Amino acid sequence: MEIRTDSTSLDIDRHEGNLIKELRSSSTKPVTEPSGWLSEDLKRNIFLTTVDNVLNWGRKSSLWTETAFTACCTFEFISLSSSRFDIARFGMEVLRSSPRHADLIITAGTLTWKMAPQIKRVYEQMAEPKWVIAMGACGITGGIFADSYSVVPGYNRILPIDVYIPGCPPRPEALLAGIELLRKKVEKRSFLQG
Amino acid sequence: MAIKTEPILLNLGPIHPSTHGVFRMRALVDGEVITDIEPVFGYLHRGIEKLAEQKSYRQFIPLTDRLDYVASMNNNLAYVTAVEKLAGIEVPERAEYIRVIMSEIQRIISHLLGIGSFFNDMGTFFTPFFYMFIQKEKLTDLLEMVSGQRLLFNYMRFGGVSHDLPDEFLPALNTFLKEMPAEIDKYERLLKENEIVLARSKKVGILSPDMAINSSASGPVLRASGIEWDIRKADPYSIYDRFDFDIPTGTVGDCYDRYRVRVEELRQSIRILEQAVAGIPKGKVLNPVPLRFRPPEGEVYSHIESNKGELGFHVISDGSDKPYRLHIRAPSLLNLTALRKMLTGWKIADAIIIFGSIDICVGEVDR
Amino acid sequence: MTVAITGEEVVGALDKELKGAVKSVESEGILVQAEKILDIALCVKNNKNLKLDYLVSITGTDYIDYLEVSYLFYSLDNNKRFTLKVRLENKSNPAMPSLTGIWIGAELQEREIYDLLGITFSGHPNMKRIFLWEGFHGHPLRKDFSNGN
Amino acid sequence: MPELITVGAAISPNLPWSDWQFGFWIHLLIFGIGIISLLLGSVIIFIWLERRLVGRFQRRLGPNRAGPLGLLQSVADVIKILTKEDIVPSRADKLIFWIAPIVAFTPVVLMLAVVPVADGALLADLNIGILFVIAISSITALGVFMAGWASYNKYSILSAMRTVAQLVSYEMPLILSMVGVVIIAGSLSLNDIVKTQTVPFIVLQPAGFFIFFIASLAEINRTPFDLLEADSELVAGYNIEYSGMKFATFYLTEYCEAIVLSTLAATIFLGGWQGPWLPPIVWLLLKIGIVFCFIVWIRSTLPRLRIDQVMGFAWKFLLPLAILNIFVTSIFVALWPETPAWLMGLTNLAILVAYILFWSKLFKPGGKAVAV
Amino acid sequence: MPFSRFGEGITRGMAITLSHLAKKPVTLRYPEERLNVSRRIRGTELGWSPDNCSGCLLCQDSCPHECIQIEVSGNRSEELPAPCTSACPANVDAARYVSLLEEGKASEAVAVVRERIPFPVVCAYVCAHPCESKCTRGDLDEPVAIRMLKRYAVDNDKGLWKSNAKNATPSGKKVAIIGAGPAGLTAAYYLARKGGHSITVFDDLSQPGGMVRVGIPDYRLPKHLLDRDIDEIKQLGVIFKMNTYIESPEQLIKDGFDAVLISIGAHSSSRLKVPGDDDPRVLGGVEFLRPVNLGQKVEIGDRVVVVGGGNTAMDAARTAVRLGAKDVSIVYRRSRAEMPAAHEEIEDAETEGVKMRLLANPSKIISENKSLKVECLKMRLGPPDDSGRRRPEPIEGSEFILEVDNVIAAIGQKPVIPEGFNFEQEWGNIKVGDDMQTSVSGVFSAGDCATGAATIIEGIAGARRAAQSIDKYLGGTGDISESLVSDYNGQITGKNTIFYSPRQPLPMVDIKTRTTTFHGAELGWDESTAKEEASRCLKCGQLEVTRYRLDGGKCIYCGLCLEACNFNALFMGRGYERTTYLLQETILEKEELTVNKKIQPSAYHHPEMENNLPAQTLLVEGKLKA
Repeated sequence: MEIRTDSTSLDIDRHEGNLIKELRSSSTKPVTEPSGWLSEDLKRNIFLTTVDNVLNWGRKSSLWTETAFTACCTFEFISLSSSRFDIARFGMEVLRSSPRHADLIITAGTLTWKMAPQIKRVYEQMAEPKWVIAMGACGITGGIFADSYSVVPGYNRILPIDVYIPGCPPRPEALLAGIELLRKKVEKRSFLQG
Repeated sequence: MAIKTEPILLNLGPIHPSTHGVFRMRALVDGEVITDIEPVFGYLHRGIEKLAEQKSYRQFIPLTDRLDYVASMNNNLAYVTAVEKLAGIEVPERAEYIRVIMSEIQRIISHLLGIGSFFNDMGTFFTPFFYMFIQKEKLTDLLEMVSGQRLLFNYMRFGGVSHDLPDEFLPALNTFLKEMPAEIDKYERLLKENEIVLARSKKVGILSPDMAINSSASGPVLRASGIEWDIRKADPYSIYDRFDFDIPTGTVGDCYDRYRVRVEELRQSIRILEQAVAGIPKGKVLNPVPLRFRPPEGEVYSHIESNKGELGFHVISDGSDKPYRLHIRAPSLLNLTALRKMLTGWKIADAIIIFGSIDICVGEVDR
Repeated sequence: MTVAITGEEVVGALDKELKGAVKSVESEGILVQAEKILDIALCVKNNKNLKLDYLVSITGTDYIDYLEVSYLFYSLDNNKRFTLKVRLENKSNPAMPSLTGIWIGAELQEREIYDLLGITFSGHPNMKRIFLWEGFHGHPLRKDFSNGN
Repeated sequence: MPELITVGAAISPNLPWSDWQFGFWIHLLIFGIGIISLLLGSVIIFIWLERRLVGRFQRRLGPNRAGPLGLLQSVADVIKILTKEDIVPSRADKLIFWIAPIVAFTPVVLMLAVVPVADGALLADLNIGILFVIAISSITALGVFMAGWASYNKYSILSAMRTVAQLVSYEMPLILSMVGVVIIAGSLSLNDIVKTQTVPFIVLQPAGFFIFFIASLAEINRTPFDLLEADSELVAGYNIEYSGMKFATFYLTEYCEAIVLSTLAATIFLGGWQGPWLPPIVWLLLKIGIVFCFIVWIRSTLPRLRIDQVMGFAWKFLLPLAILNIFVTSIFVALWPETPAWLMGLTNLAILVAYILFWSKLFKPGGKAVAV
Repeated sequence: MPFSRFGEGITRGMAITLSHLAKKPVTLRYPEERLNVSRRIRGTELGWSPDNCSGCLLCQDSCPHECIQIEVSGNRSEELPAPCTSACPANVDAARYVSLLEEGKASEAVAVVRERIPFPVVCAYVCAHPCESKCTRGDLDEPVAIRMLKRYAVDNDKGLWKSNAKNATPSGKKVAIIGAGPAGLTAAYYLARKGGHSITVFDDLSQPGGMVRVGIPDYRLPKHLLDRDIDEIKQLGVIFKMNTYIESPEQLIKDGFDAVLISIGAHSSSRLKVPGDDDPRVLGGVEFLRPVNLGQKVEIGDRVVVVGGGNTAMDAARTAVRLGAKDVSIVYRRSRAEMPAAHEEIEDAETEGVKMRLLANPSKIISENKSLKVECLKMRLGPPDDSGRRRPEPIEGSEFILEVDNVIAAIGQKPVIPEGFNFEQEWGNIKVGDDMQTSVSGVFSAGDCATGAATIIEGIAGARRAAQSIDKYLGGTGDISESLVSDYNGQITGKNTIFYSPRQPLPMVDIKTRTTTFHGAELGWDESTAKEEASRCLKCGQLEVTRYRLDGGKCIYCGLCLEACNFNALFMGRGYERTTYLLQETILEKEELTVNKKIQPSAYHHPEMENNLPAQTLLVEGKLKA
């Protein structure tokens, strides 16, 4: 529906309400994690060409995060990019707010059903090699709000998650450990996977 | 002859670098000027008040941390004093002092973040924010030493606090209190007289005194409009009547005054902390209460001066171990009542600054 | 100390025909009929020695056989507190006049009560859901709300 | 073929290949490749320098994990951005969407054609050097506007509007401040300007340098005028919809503009390649680095101005100052050509300070709320 | 105008940012320089120790959003002593008999109680129940009413214990016991049954029972029930010599007794020590209760004041009410929280019309012919003294006068030791070594006269120890334990969830009969309420935890479960870098929780760890102190 300026705010709300209802009814099972590469390593350890290594090194050391922060974990991410736990050392302090430039979503906060379509849209707009870190209990299973009527029980209902970081909120070093884990995953990504 | 312009419906949407979380403003924009703006809430509505009705009184304490996640100690204090007032539990002397210390430390942290993000919206590329953040990290160390967590503490219990202060807490707090005034003077030199800051925030987004009262604003937003109303003085809870401090108020009620009031409140909190650290007695810190204790049937409204304003808990108990109804008076939500009147007519750049100066926390707005 | 004004003082201050609207008097507040709330609120706000000009918070509660809305006021000048309660018997579509005319602060709180409890406030400038999305069935804070998660 | 040679001779007489048969082509080749590689190399270095410097200003370390001291950080950024998926919005105006980055990037590189790296060593020793620079620099505004308009996104259209307003209104003070320099140097060619700078013009023309530097800040959208992609307001300005290769070019344009304008400032006001012991090219790079660090220093301290305040500042404050500056320098050059340098500089400085104090009393930054 | 001092503010700001270039960055070089987190950090490493865990499910109940799922089942391989059992001075296995009562097996329950104490009926009615203060259920809502359950068991006992009770072979030794109180009779019971010695009990009162007979009024413990316990002891062939006053134990040794046990209790109440307390109308607590309990007629005025806050004061006040006193009030110098009497005794006294004048203390008694004027001072609670109770300080000038007819001083009892007992004494009690032997060999002592005025159960426990050492002294094995009920094979059914349910109400007789007659005030329970109350028991230490699932992804590490567990079974580690690729790895089953013993411990809610963990890295001193 084309949202024109003269359409009253009520039917914009109603239109968004339908989007939310569709998403809620369609996302009942968790999306499986893209963890195929874990087993692949054991089966036939794919040979990473030097081109792969250079590309992966480039992607690994300049992960730009999308400012899609929702709630309390935001402040642990901010203290991560502040002077004490400086994440700029890993080249990650560039916070791009447009999904086109970012290639990592950190789910900092509780996801409600009203917010779910926005997050899903941002994820789909992001340019391809993209990753998702589920940060905090709300990101993994909905945490303390899991059985509330308006909270998505875990981001994996709408996004494929690469790394889980338990904690509420996880300490900045736990986030750094999560990012280290993600960088290991990016290193093992072969060009064939696209 | 006015040029015919066509308004754009612009979404300062839930995902936006300077909406302090997931807050959305649908602005009808005519060029740069905002003709009409409609705030949209609910992107972080977790239904905390409904969850409260399924949890016992003690199990609800960790949920209060997540209301205004920058003022976790003050949320605990508000909820715990409400239930203590309802059930008539008295708190040992040392626990009262510890509560005041924690509440004031939390106020300093929240104001530092509030001022820092106000200047972030104005465009200083995170520099003053990170200077204030270094100070905040020192305070976070202290709070982590006491409660074991950095942001959401779950520290206070009915009848006192869950753990006593470790012995190296007070010396560390004293060194912090000695060096903090110099830091605040540094921020003042960096920002107070800065011409661009004056140009951007003087006489911008003015909230007149009677409009502030009528739209039930509270906290720094109300005091910036010149009304001297602070719960710690008007209705002293815990042991605030033993400390002497004064209430900074602004004159015009614009963004600059709100910023000035927050900086002055930093200094007042330091004054309170000094007096509290000097006067803290020895003794036990908790009168233990059973896990599923039953307050008597009845209703209580108890409020404290949280960082964003008057945070009130209206607890209705039917004598069982779960609250029958628990309403949270969120200062951030009520400070936004006058948002539409404050923003219409200004440009988008000003809208961001005015919204930043109100300093809301979305966790408390949407509950 | 914020001292509570007792119900009797306020009833005394109300003029005659409003006295009929007062259903019961409690220590800290009075229970009034839903229809008369506008003029009682106006009288309470403009009365010289009451001067309750600051609306603090509105709480809606579902007491199974009726819905109760309680308004809490402060008078900033003489540091007084007062509660005004209203009970709505019919739970199918409860309605009562909105106070946004007198206090703008009531706007968002009444929208919240409409959203979570289902009480419509007539005369409200923007009566729609504040937290939940438009097509959400039911009102969560009702005691009979089934958690459709 | 002979006219080729004569044309070649006109390039720069004292270069070894100026009299070869294909000297002209070799000259073009060497300098073309030289400029491109120098520019891209310095962009990589300066991106890294800026992130380290901003980090140091905020008492934290900048990038230091990608390569020794983080030097390969910008290389990693480039590799990552180039191999990103390149998304073109469905409703975008495909052609303009595709051309916009090119139109935005090429003028920036062209401007370096007239910048002398050593005595006489420049791609094209045009005697109308400054005119060429000014003409080319206004094309980037067009490129940015095309990007903003083509990506069919409300935010980018808004930021495109702001671009046109800001860049155009800051062209005027930029040009007029250079006019002062041209009056003293007597020639438009950058090489001659550098040669006449026995005393760097910043000393002779402090007001000119002040206006030039502030106007160039606005040209390259750096704080306090970075309204174009004010990340706290318009999310990411005109390059919201761009990703992958196209976004890399815009990211490159932003930094190339900064470097080019600091080279201009260096050549025109700080005496280009002149310097006592070090070879001329090193002096030039050093001066560029100093000006760039000054820009980064400003970026990490000052907040942003509102769009109408930016406009008011350009038209009501910089423009009259520039005109006054031209008027005073022309009096000096016309009536007392042999006045000592320090006297001329001192009067210029006095005018600048007096002007600032007098004018800031009357200056009103921007309008109040518009009655709606 | 904002631009009036153009440039001055901006330049000062630029100078500050420049000054920061010189300062050393505060960045932590992760992972080399790891932060030393606070000792109390609630890290994301969780540990659970199966041997400490008692299966009481408090952690599962206190978790705000059910991250812990526990499944418990049947008998535990080796029993963990339940807190209520270890809290009882005589170690009565309360946990076992409550779970027996859940299935309504009253006589087996009494057998379990009889294994440890010979006075099940006395303890069922008047024990000070220290076990209930340690009951884990008390942490949840209200403790299990263990004493009332014991009373239900005793009321419906079929005497099963007698069938498998075995008497020892007579040893031919003779033991004399001075004082037929609970302590003396317990020692007599065990020495007779397990030691096989012939016992002679001397007492100067007319009937056996000691303080239980003369100190405790009928409405609390009807006398015929006391005789039921004492008859069991008489059947063992114990010779009772009443109304005989023993001058010196040495004389008994000479008369041929091989050992003597002194258990004469503490029968004289201490005096008020205020001017005018020698008036005949001022009575000691025990002196007032003894004639009433022995059935003699006691005259008492209408207005009575009882000084003191212990159980004796409550008994004196409620007895005064039953004797017809109109206005009875209790004066106690501390506040209600510090009163040593059991809180249900205080509530019963109040419901029977006794007025409480707390924070007051008599300072002078003026005796006039028709009434007594007691002058009292108001008190204020000062800082706590070494015993933890807050010392009361009188407030000058706050005197008030009470017009009364009688004053009863129930402020403590002291033993009356005759001159003939010439051995060491300590603060007025008989000094005994840890084998309960006095300074004279062969003469032992137990009960109130050795420990000072204490509860009945402590007297019985002391007597058990004395019986063991006497049996050893006389050459026996000293083992007096017995198992009267077949090894319990019933399957204890564990519940996987606990629900909030308050204590069953204690049925009381109507108020009129309580204030006029001496009939029993408390009524017993019927079978269904007893079962209901017994089902509230969490069976700590009797259950085997078969599954302990903790969802690490859902847990918010708030620490409430650690605070709820008082068996030290749950702990959080200081490690916080727990990140995984797969969701299942965040869920911790029983194995993962116990196997990684290498978790660095955190001191959260483990105060004993506070000092032996590294101090926290503090940025406060401006540098990252290692």
